[in-house]
Amino acid sequence: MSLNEETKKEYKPLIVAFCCNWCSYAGADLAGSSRLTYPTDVKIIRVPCSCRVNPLFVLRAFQRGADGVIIAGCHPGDCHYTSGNYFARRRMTLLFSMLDYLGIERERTRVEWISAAEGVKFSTTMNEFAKTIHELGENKKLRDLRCEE
Amino acid sequence: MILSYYPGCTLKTKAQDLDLYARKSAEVLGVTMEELEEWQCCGAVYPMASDEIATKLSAVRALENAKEKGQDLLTLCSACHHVIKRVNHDMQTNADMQMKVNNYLQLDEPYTGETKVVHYLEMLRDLVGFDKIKEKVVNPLKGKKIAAYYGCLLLRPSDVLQFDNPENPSIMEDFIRSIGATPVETPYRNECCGGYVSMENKKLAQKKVDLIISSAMEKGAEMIITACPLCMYNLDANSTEHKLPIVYFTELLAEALGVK
Amino acid sequence: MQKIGVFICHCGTNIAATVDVEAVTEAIKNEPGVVYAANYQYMCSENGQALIKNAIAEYGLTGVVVCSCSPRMHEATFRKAAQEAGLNPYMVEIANIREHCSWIHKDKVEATEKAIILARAAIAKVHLNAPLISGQSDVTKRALVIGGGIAGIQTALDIAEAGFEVDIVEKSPTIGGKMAQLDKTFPTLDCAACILTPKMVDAKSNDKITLYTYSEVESVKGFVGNFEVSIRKKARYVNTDLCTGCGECTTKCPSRKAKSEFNMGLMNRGAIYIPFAQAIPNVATIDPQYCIHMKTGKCGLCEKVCSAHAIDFKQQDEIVEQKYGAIVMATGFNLINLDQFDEFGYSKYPDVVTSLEFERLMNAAGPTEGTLLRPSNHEHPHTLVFVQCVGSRDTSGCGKPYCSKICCMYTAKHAMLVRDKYPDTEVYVFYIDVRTPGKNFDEFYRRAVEQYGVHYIKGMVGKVTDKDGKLIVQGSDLLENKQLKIEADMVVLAAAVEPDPSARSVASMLTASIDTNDFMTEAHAKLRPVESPTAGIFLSGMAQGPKDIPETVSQASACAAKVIGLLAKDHLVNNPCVAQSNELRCNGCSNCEKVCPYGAISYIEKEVNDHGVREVRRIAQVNEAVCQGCGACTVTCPSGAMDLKGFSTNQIMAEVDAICR
Amino acid sequence: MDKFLQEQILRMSGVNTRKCMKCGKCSGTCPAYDEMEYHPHQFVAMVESGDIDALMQSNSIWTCLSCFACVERCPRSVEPANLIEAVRLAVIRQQNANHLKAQEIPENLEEKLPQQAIVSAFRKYSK
Amino acid sequence: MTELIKAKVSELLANQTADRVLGWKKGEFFYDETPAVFQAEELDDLVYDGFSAPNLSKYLIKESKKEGKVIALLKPCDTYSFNQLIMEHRINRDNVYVVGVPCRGNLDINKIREKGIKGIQSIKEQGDELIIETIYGTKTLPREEVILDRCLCCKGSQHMVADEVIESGEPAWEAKADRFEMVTKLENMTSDERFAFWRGELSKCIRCNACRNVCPACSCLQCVFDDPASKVQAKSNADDFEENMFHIIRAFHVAGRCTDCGECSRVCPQGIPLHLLNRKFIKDIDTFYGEYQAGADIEAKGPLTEFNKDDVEPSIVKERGGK
Repeated sequence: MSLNEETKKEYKPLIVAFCCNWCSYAGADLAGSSRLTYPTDVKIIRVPCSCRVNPLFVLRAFQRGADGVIIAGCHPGDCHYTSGNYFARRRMTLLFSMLDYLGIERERTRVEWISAAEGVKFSTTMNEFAKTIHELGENKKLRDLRCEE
Repeated sequence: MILSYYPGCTLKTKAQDLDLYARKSAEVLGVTMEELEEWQCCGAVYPMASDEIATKLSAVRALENAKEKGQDLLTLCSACHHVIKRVNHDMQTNADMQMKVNNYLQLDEPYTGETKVVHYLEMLRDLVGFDKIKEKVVNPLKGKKIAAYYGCLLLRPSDVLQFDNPENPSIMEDFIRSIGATPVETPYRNECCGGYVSMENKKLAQKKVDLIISSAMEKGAEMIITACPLCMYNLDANSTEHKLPIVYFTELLAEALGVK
Repeated sequence: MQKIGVFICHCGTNIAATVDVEAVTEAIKNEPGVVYAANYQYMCSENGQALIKNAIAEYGLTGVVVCSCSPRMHEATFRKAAQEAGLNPYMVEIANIREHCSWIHKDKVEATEKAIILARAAIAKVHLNAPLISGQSDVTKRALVIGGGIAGIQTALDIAEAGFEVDIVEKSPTIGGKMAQLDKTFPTLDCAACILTPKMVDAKSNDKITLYTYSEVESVKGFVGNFEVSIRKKARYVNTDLCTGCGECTTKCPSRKAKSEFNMGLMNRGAIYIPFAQAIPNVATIDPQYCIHMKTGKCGLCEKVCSAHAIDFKQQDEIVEQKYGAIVMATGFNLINLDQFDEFGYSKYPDVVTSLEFERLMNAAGPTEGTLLRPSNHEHPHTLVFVQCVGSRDTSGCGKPYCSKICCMYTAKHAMLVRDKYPDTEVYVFYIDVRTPGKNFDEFYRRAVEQYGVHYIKGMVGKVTDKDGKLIVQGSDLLENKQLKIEADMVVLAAAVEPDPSARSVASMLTASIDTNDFMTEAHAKLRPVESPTAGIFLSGMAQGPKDIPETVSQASACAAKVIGLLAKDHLVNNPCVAQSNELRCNGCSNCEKVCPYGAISYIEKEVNDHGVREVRRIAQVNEAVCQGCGACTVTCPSGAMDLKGFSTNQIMAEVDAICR
Repeated sequence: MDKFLQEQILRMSGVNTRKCMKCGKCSGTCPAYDEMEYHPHQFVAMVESGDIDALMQSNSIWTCLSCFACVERCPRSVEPANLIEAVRLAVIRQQNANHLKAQEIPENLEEKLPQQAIVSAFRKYSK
Repeated sequence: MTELIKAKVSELLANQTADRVLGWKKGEFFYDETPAVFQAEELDDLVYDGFSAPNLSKYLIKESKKEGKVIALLKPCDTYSFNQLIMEHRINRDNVYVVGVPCRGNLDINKIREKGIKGIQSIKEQGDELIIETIYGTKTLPREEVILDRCLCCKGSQHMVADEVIESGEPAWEAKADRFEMVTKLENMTSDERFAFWRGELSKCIRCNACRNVCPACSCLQCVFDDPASKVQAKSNADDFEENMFHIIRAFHVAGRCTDCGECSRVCPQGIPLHLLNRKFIKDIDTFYGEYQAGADIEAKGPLTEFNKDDVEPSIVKERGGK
C-alpha cells in the first residue's frame, strides 16, 4: 500500500468557518496570497459580520455533519460596523457554554478575532483548530443521523 | 500591621545595623516584623537562565511560608528583594517554571506567586505613609544634605520590580524629606557601583565608586544612604579620591524616630 | 428553479495548477439548476466576461456562479458584466477557489474536491438569491473638516475651490496647528509662518469656508451623504464679533501663570490671550482656569481696558447643528510624553528639550526672539547633542513601534540651522539610521554633514547626567566601537509623534476604524489611502500616519479630491444588502433597535393583514439608506422577522448544507 | 560556528537576538563599557552570528556588572544582560571551568566584605 | 384570600377602574386551575389559592389589545414577566390595572400524591397546614413539604409592578434553596455524564409545545419552528438532534429575557427539567456580565442587546476548566 492510499483512508474532519467580510475573510485572502497553508478540511462561509452568525447556523452545521465550527471576526474594537463583534462575542460565549453544558465537546466550537492583516494568524488558527478537531475525531453527539451516508 | 520578614544572611552578620534599626523603627511605626521561622540564603543573585530551577527554590520556600501565614513578605536587603521579587514574578507568569518548582517542592497546594513581596522602603511609602513618619519623627535631621544611592537591584528591570521610576526614582528622596533632612539628587544614584566585581576587579569597582561619590560631593551631599549591604561596603571601601559617610537608611530612620 | 451558469477561472496557473478545473466543471454540470458550465483561462478578462454575457443571453441564465479569486477582488467586475447582459447584478455569487483553495493547498486531488464543494455552496446560495435593487439617497453638499492644521486648511481650501461649502472645526483658539509653531521647513528652509499664514488668511476670507475655532465635535449621526453633526463652540468669554484683536487686554492681564501652548510651555501667557500674532481668528480668548475674575469675581481688568466692549464673562458654550455630506479627519499629532524616557533627563534638566520646543527656541516669534539660549541660564550654547528615535521604533512598551518619519529630516534641519547661525557651535547627532526618502531629502542631509560639519554618530545615547553645569551625554559610537561622553550645553530629543488624543473619541463617533496606534485606518493601504473604510469619512494628514509637510499637503489635496467627487454627486447608490423586516412576523419587541449601531431601525404602528386578521401592530422598519447590512438585528430577533438581503438566513443555511453535504 | 551552543544560549537566556535593531543604546548605557573588549551590542551580534567561542574566551563576560541598565533601556526588549549571563553559564558549566574557585576566596577576603559579596560571586562565577 | 380578592375586584369593577378581570378558575380538577377572564357577574368562579400557579402575564398580550381596561391579578413572580413584556412593547400598559396578589408558594399535586395520599377530593389551606379531604377521610400535611419546586427558589414577595397590592397579613414566603444548585451539579459532571443526563431528559420530549405555549418570553406571533420558511420548521422531533435543537434554540431565544418563572418545567407533561437550560443561561449571564434579573428593572437594556468592551472571550468556556 502506498503512502498516498494510506492517508486517503485517514479521518478527514469537516470544519465550517464563518468569516466576517471585512477582517477575517480578508485575513483568509491574505493567508491565500501569502501561500500559508492549512488543511482543506476548512470551508469558509462569508458573512458580513460575526454578528450575522445565528446559533441556528452553528447547530445546522453540526447537524449536517460538521466536526467543528469556528467563527472569525474583526478584533473587538475594530468591527467594521463598530459593535457587531461585541454582540457576537456575548452570543457565542453563551451558546458555547450551553453546548458544553449539554455535553458536547467544548473544543468543537471556537471564536477567533483575525484582522485583515493577520494572514499568519488565520492560517495558524485554522491549522490548530483542524488539529484539535482531528484529535477529537468525529462529531457523534450533535448530528442528524439521517444525514449519514 | 503584621508582615512576614525575610532578613537574609548578610543582615545577620556584616549588616546587622541595617536589620537592627529597621526592627526598632518598625516598632515605633506600628509594624510587626515576624521573621520567618526557617529561611535560607536567597543566593544573592537572581538566576536569569531559564533552566536554573534549584537556585530559585530557597526564594520560593520563603514565599510559600509567607503565603501559609497569609502575610505579605517584607524584605530589606536589596539583593534579597531583587531575587525574591523576580522569582515570585516567574512563579506568577512562567508556567514551565511553576510546574518544575512545584514538582520539586511537593507542596500540599502548588505555589503560584500568591505572596506579595514588599521592600521596607515600599512599606514606608505604601503601608505606613511618609506623612505618618513625619508625624512620628522626634529628632528631625534638619539641614542634613543627604544623597540617596539606589543602585541597580531595587529598580531594574522595572517591569518586574515595579519599585519606582527606574530612571528618575523618588522614594528615597521622599524618605529623606520625611525624616526632616534635605535630599540631594545625584545623577549617578541609579548607576551600578560595581559591587559584583568588587572582589575580583577592584579597579573597575573603584572607578565606578569614585564617579558616584565625586558627583554626590559636587552636588553638596554630606552623606549617602543605601539599602544594600554590598553597595554600602563597596562605596565605603573602594572610594579612592574622596570619602563620604555611607549609612543604611534604616539607621537614619531610627535616629529620627529617636530609637537609635 | 433558477437557471444557473457556472464559470470556472484558471487564473492562468494560479488556480489551474492546483485545482483540476475540468474536473470541477464536470462535477458541477449535474448540480440541480446548473444549465451551463465552462472554464476559461482568465474570467476577469474581456473575453472571460464576454463568455458570461453570451451565456446569460444564450441560456437565459437567471443566476451566475464564478469560481475564481476572492470576491473582494472581482465580485464587482462580474456583477457589472452580468448587469450589462441584463441580469440583476446580485444574482452573481463568487466561489473563492484561489485565495481559499488553490493558493493554500498542495494536493491537487484534495484541492479539486474542496473547489467543487465551494462551488456547490455558491450554487446553493444563488438558488435563493433574489434580484436586489439599490436605493438612492441624497447628498448634502457640505463638508466638515475636523482639525485646522495645515492638513485641514489645505483640504478645506481645495474643497471650497470646487465650489462646495466647508466647515473647519478646530479645538484650539486658532487654526494653524503644529506648522504654525515651526521655524523653518525642510528641505528648502523657507520660514513656516511665511508659507502657512497666507493659507490661514485664505481660509478665513474664503466665503465658502466657515471656521469653528475653539470648538469640538460633540456628536455625529447619520451616514455618507447625510451626516448630522453637532459642534460645541466653547465659550471664549469674548464676543468675537466685537473683538478687534488689538491685544490690549492680553498685555494688561495680571494673571501670568498659564503656560503658553504655542510656545510649548517655554513662556507664560495671560489668562486672556491670543495664541500668536498671526492667529486666525485674531481674537482673544479667556482661559477660565487662570482668569482671576472667573475664579474670584475680582479683577476684570480686561473688561475695563477693552474699548470694543468685547469681554463677556457670562458667555455660554453654544451648540451648532449642521448637516454634511462628507467628513474629513485631520486631527493631527503631538509629540509623545517623555515620562518613560527619564534616562535622557528631560524632566530633570531644562536644557534637555524636545524638537518642537527647539523650534520655538529658534523662532523669531519664540520666547527668546530667535536667539538660541540655554533655557537654564540664558547663555549661548556651544555644544548641542541631538538624539534621534526617542520613543520611535520602540517595541518595549515605553514608546511607539513605528518610525515617526519626520525626525531625521528636521534634525538635519535643526543641526544645519544652528551651525549656520552660530558657527562657533559643535553639533552632534546620534542616529540609528538616517532615513531620507523624498525629493532633495538625502541631498539636504548630506549638506548638513558635508557643508555644515555636523557630526553624525551612529549609535544611541544611553544616559544624560550633569556635572558642573554641563550635561554629560553618554552614548555609543558603533562605527568607532567607542563609548562617548560628550559635555554638552543642550540636548534635543527627537520624540516620537503620536496621533492627537482626540482621534480615538472622534473616530468612534464617526464609527471609523483606528489602528492599535490610534492612527486612522485606510479603506485600502495602497489603493484607497485617503478614505476610511466607513463611507463618507476621509483622512488627511498625520491622523492617518506619520508624514511631513509636503506629504501632508499632497494627501490633503487628494483627500479634497475624494470629497469633491462625493459632493459632486446628486444621489448615492446604497448597498442593497440591507436588513428587512417581515411585518407579519415582527413582534414589535425593540430588541433589533437596541443592537443597531446606525439607528436604522424605527418602529411604526401599522395595520397589517395577517391571514385575514386585520390589526394595528407595532412593527420594525428599516431605513435602507442608513442600514449598512451588518446583520446584528437578524440574530437578536427571536421570531426570525428580521432578515438580511443578500445574506439571508436561508442562503447561509443553504451554504452550510452544501458544504456539509 | 557552533549551532548547538548558539541554540543553547538562546534557550537559556530566552533572548531573541533577531529583535535587535542595532541602535547601540545598550552600549551607550553600559557602565562597564570601557573595561570591555566586546561591548553589549556586540554580545548580541556575536551570539546572533554564532561567534560564541570568542565571547566565551573574552574577559568581557566577567566585566558585566549585571546592573540591568541595558535591559531597562533597550527599545526592542532584547535583554543583553540575560544573554551575557547565559554565555557565562556556558563557560562555568564546563568541567573545571569555574571562574572563581573556593581556594581563591581567602586571599580576597577583607574584614568588611559582606556575605552577600561572597555568595553572589560564587553564584555568578562558579557551578 | 379568594374573598379578599373578590371584594377588591368587585369594588374596582364597580367604580369603573376596569371592566373585567384576568384571574384563575378551576379546571377539570380543582388543582388544575386555568387562566380566565371574568365579567362582574361571573366573579363567583374566580379562585385564588395554592394551585393558582399559571403566570397570567402572557395572556395580557392579547387581552390588553382589546377595548377597555382589564384587571390583572399578578403574583410577585408574575410581575417580572409582566415587566419584561412591557419592555418589549407587548402589553398595552394603559389597558391593564395590575392588582398584586400575595403568594405563599404554589402547591405541587404530585408531591402530595407522592406522600401516599390517594383519592383527593379537595384541599383546604389553613395556616401552614393543608387539610386534605379524600375518599378515605381527612388527612393533614405541612404545606412546606409539598411546595412546587420552582417556589423553593422564590424571587421574593415584592411585586415589581402593581397599581395596587392586596396584603394578606400572612408571613411572606421565602426561598429555601439555591436556584443554581442543580446547574452547578451538572457543570461539575464530566462532559459525557452531562451528555447522558440531557439525552435521558430530552429524549422524553414529545414536542407537544406546552413549554413554548406557556412561556411568557416565548410569545412570538409566529414561532420559527412553525414557520415553513425558516428551514427549521418541524411538528415533531425526527431524531436526537431535533430534540436538542428545539430546546437549545428555545432557551437561546429567551436568554436574557427569561425571568425564571419556571412555567416550562411546571407544564411539561414529560417532567423534563427545562428550567435548567434557562438557568444555565441566567447563571452564565450573571457570572460573565454581572447579575441580571429580567423584568426587575424596566430601564435595563438586556444582557444580549448590550455589551462591554472588556467582556469575556468565548474561550472562557474552555479556560474555566471543569470536566
